[in-house]
Amino acid sequence: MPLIIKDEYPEKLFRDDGKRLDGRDKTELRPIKMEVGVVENADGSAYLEWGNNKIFAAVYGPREVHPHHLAKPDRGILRVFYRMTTYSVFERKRPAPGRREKEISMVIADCLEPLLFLELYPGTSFEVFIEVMDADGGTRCAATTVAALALADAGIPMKSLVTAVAVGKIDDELVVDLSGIEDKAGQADLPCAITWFNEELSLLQFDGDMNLKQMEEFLSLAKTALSEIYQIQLDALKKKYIEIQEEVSGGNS
Amino acid sequence: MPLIIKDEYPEKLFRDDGKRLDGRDKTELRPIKMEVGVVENADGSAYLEWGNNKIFAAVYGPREVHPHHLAKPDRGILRVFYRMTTYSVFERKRPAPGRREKEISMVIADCLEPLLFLELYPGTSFEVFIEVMDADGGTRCAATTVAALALADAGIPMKSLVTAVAVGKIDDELVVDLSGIEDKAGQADLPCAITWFNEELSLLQFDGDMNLKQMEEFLSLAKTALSEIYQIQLDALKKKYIEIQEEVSGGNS
Amino acid sequence: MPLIIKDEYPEKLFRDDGKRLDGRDKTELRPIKMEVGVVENADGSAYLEWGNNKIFAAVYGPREVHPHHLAKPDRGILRVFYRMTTYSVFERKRPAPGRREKEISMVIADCLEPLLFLELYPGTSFEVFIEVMDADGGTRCAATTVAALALADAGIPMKSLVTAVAVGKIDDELVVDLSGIEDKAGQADLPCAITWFNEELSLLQFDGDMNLKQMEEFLSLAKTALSEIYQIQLDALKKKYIEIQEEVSGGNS
Amino acid sequence: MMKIKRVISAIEKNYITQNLRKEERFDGRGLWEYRDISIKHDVIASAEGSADVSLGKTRIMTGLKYDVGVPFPDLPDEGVCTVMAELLPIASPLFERGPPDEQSIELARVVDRGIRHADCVQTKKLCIEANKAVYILFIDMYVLNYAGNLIDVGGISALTTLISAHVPEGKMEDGKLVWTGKYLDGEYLVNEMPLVLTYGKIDNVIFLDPSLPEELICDGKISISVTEDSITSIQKSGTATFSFDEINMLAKKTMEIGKKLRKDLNLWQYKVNYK
Amino acid sequence: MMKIKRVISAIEKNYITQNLRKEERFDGRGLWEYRDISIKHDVIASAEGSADVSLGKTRIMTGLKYDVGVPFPDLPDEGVCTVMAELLPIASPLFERGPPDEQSIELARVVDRGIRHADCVQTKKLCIEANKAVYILFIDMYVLNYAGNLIDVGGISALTTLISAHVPEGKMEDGKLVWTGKYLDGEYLVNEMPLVLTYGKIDNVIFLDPSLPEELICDGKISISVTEDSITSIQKSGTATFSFDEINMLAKKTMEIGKKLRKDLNLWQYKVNYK
Amino acid sequence: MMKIKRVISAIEKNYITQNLRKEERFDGRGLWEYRDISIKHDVIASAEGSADVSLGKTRIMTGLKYDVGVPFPDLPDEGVCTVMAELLPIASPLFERGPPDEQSIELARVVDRGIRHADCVQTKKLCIEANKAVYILFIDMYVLNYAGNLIDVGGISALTTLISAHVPEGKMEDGKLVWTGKYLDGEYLVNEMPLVLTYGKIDNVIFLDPSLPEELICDGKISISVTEDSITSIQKSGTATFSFDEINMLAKKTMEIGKKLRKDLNLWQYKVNYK
Repeated sequence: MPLIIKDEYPEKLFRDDGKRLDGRDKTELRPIKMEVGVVENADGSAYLEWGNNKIFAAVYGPREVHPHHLAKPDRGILRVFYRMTTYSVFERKRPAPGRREKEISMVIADCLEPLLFLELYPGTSFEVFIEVMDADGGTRCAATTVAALALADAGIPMKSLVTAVAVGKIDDELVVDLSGIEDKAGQADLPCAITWFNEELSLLQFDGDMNLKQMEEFLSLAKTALSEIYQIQLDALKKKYIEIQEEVSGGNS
Repeated sequence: MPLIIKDEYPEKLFRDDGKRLDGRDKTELRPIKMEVGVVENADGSAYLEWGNNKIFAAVYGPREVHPHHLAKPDRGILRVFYRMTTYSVFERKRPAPGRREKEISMVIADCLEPLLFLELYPGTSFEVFIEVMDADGGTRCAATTVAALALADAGIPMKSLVTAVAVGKIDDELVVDLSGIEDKAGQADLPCAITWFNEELSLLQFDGDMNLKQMEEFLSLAKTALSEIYQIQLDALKKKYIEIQEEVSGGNS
Repeated sequence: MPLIIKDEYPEKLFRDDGKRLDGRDKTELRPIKMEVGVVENADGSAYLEWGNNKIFAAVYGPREVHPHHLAKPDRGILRVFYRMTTYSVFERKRPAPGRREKEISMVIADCLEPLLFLELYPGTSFEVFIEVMDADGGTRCAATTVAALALADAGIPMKSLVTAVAVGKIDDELVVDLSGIEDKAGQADLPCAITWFNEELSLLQFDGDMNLKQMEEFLSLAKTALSEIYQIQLDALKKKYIEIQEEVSGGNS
Repeated sequence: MMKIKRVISAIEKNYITQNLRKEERFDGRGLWEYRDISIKHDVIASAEGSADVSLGKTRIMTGLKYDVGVPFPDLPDEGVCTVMAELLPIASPLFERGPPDEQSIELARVVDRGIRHADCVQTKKLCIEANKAVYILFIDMYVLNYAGNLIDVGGISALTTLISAHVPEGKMEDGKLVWTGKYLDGEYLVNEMPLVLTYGKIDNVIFLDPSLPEELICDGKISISVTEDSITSIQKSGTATFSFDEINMLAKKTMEIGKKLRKDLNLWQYKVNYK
Repeated sequence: MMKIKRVISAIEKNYITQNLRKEERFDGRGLWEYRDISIKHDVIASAEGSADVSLGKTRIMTGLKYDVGVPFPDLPDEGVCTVMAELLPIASPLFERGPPDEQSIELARVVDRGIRHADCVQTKKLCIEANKAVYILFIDMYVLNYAGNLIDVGGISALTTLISAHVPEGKMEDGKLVWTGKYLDGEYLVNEMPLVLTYGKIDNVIFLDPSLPEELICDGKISISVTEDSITSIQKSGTATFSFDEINMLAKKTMEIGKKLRKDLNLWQYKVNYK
Repeated sequence: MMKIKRVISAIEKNYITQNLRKEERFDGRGLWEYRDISIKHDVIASAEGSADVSLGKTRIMTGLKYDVGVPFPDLPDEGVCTVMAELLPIASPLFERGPPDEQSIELARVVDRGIRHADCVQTKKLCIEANKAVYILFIDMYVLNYAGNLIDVGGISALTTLISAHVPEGKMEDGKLVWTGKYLDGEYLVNEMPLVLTYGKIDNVIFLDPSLPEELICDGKISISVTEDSITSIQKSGTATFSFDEINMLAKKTMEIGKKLRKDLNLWQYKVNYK
């Protein structure tokens, strides 16, 4: 019983005016909104809208490890569970977590682990749950970005935040922040993440075709975009502290 | 590879003489037979025939809990496993336990637990295994009824027995003890169970359509039927004690 | 999506010259090669080619038991895992281990266990992993034979080796060492294994049709073939010791 | 509000229970009072209908997807509407070993039965061509924060999702499915408006809309689905037992409160006009 | 009779073994003697054939269901008969962690091979129309009480189920399956009458029909299926080894005892005349 | 060579790391040097292509099987080529609890992406008739001994298997598939020759072809797939981070080493002429 309306791709990914299909310039990001403290029960949480992506992240920990045999005597462990709702994509996703979700969970864990001081939490675990409610390209980068915010919201000591974005090639042009349709119909996709404490790449994947010169260009485009997104992350954290402060002063006035 | 003889339903569920298809009056139960002590290896067991339903129940416990992490330090646990054989229904059931079997297991556990003094058995478990060998409507009620007998046969202290029956609506008439065909072709189904120590309902489900007046009628029909079935349960228990006594006196004579 | 080239069987399994399709006489074995010490990481290992069968066996142990609850306080346990690659058979096998692989694992374990002194290794386990890379009839016998070699290569004390072979009936004639095609198109198949320390049968299966006289003939044919194969096993072990000795003397000279 | 990080202590349990006996609830509500309800609709771009519903701090986000399939031979002109629920581990520290499977099955089942038996979605309207093609609707509920009484939130969430639906309309032409460019909307799909109301019971006290602490210590619950005129589904769970009188009383109360709630929520406002 | 609530103690083990060396069994039987067999047939209304068979305290209830399917391309005119077994947790306290999967697989496999290789069910008779439609028969065995030697009970139970069969007769008309109103019965379906006999071995003593305590302590077992004239299947299990002479002796014994048992049981009496 | 029976000790770890800082490796190799590679082809009679490849003590045996199926509706003239990997428990004592699933998924995925994105297997050549029948190729890798750097061995192994292919050629005649008696060989199937090179990183030292001890202690790895002219795939794993300069340097090095390796291996020599 396959879906019958096809997910068709346009022949061209640039409009006649040189803009991308959603009106953006080549190096322009989609609209991004972030907010922390959105899940009442969690130790830390964050919500992100990035284009049509809508993603929740929640952190629980440090807490006891289940099952016990996963605990490490000399350090804490970090576990990341990236999942998508069945209705987050064009064709209904099966409810059971697929290979792709497990792979992305691992990739995000590799990005978050360098940020933490796990050696300070022997025998415990941190769990980061990420749920993509609506997906529109670049979810692994968006999920990494919002997960870092949720960790910060939980008040867990961190070396820095991590920020991620995908650059890519569409109709032979290098562009920043691929949308869903650009990701599927494009020629190349390079998601990457930067850990700000050492300004190095903790996520780097590529599928497509590029020579050495193009690769340098890709990385340079990514660097600029990552700085922009980082600012939005910082603003979301600040906003929470301002709100808390206002609440506190409000209570005193 | 679907079954090709269809499980067809008749258009009318009453005969011209006003009787139901199997010759019963509206408030008449199907023939019911119960027997205890039928499984040699079990701590307690019972067998029931109710119309074409044929059901075994066996109890093991109190015993050590497997897996250990399910054990509770301050009380015993009760676990109920309701299952059907592949050949108990018209279209061969898959061998693996389905959702429906898990749901009914939970429902029956909720009916049996109020009867027991689980706080007297910390760290242990009681397992009730129920196997429907042949099914013909009302198996959840029949299974609850026979499971209570198996517990009693095991000599486990109980506040009282529990008894269950389904009432329902067929061809706009309220009737007692729906048969398989009445259950499928009927308009409404209300299975319920009574715990005799407080004469309250421990099982109550409904699917269909009824107004408040009909609901009172339903419950009143059920109450009468439950008393009748209770008597058959008590007789089955008595019969065993009489047999034991005869054996003992036989041995003495 | 079924394979479309059919695995067709010939009508006759003997050629006009009275030889079998692969040119063998009735009591002739296929070419057999064995070698020990082929898997670097294992405690013991062996490789066998038997006709087109290609099989690796590796032994790990005695070592700690995982999961712990399988450990026995008074003796070691032996676990055998027989598996086939997806490409070892005509129609691609599914990657997950099937019933047949579990069954053969049990059969081989029953052949190997009488050889060992498991009571000397309380609380530990021996694992024998067998992987059929290419299959051509008689894999359970070939796997048993090569597994015994791997155990010997691991230096584990053994009462003796075990050797296995299948005899069978094709075109109404009794023959030794059925090939893949003879196994599938033949009339009867009798795999058996001998433990040399008591010269008794530790594996015996049969499917087909035979009277008592034929059965005696089958067993007599098997006995002769088993002795031949045993010699090849012993040669493989000797070869390793000669090589070690040469290495040692080479080092000294 | 109390933040539930562990199973309720004996002291809290006593406190809640004793207050209930005095017909007082720890969060100040009356016995027959709901927590605040907030509803957002059509929140998911990828879904053909969606809702984000909160009841107090309990929050469920639900989406609708569809597929087109061949109907069952014995129901050649009826589509199918299925309900699934998932308790996200995001939603509670109680779910650390993985959210309880039984609870999500119960949530899906009770919401599904409420919809199914109340003639809410008319499955004959999901037929594109008899024997050939029907719609399969998937209503998938995800619990984002768990603070008690998932079932009633789930019911409103599923209903709002259906009302906000915009499913592409197909028809068969020469044995092939083609899309008309129009959409099936909530008005077309939804007939009855069943609401499900859940009560908890602790000792002999019964109360509407159990919050999480109440749910964790209660002996049992009962969920009753009602349309404007009828009771369409009942589901008792847990080890509590209910007297015959209590059942009759609850049925009556559910009809009353349901009528008022249906009016207050005014779910038809969430209909989406698409294209 | 001894009630088995735990694994046999060392003392019991010695007692049983020492008696066996004197050719005596703890339940008074001779080495080549079966426990009492009782058979009821056609006991399940929902099944198209069934049997309730006990051997001593071991009891198996078996039912037959059917389906109609497209045959395998390489066997266009042959139906299929499959055997499944389940050891119900009802049947023994030994199964508290769930009944042993391997044992139920072995039970199904040995019974299946006994039937399959003895030309018992003639699969060509299960053809409705070549390349189009064949019967699939499911013979499903459920162990209700476990007191040793499941295989021999399973064999008799499967055979009785087949003999009691009443499967609706279908034929193809204009490419559609229609039912003639008649039934295929056991006489039509069953050709050979294979019986499977199982022996245990402890040290050097071999004996028929192991009871549960004997089974729990034995080194191994061997099951031999025989028809009137032939051995059709052999399955050795466990770590016992058998000498070549022992195998020849057991084959001979099985032919003899099988002949007598087939006559005593007289399974054809369980044929059902339906309609 | 060091036999890895346990996780590396702290002493060994220090030893390896300190030497690496001096650009020395414990097995005597330079930082950008591979271990010895040995290749055997067409080793499995049952497979339609196969390879047995070793890199040092790491050994993978790979086979190709095919199936014929109906193409995806949106890619009506393209076949499919899938890659699977299994780390056999034979291959390492580290796999005693069952081989790590994640590692085999990663191996399959990275090798698959190397092949897929480099236009290596031209999926349009796997079409028998558009909309009707296409080949599905299964490339299944089995790790026989695990001594580090599975990915690079897997890449060579998959490529050699494809080059050694001999898949029966089919064509459609009157809507039926018939076999021409000819075979599709590696020359027909394989276009580009992508190689994947994997680097480890410990502290600030990067090195090619991590051996097992290096792999067990390294902070992370990066695998880069290259054809003669392009980078076609990158995959970073582990918690190591790489500076922008390091990435540019590695890309350049991979192009160079890849060119030389492609020439040295000369994989076309493993083409099989069948019939």
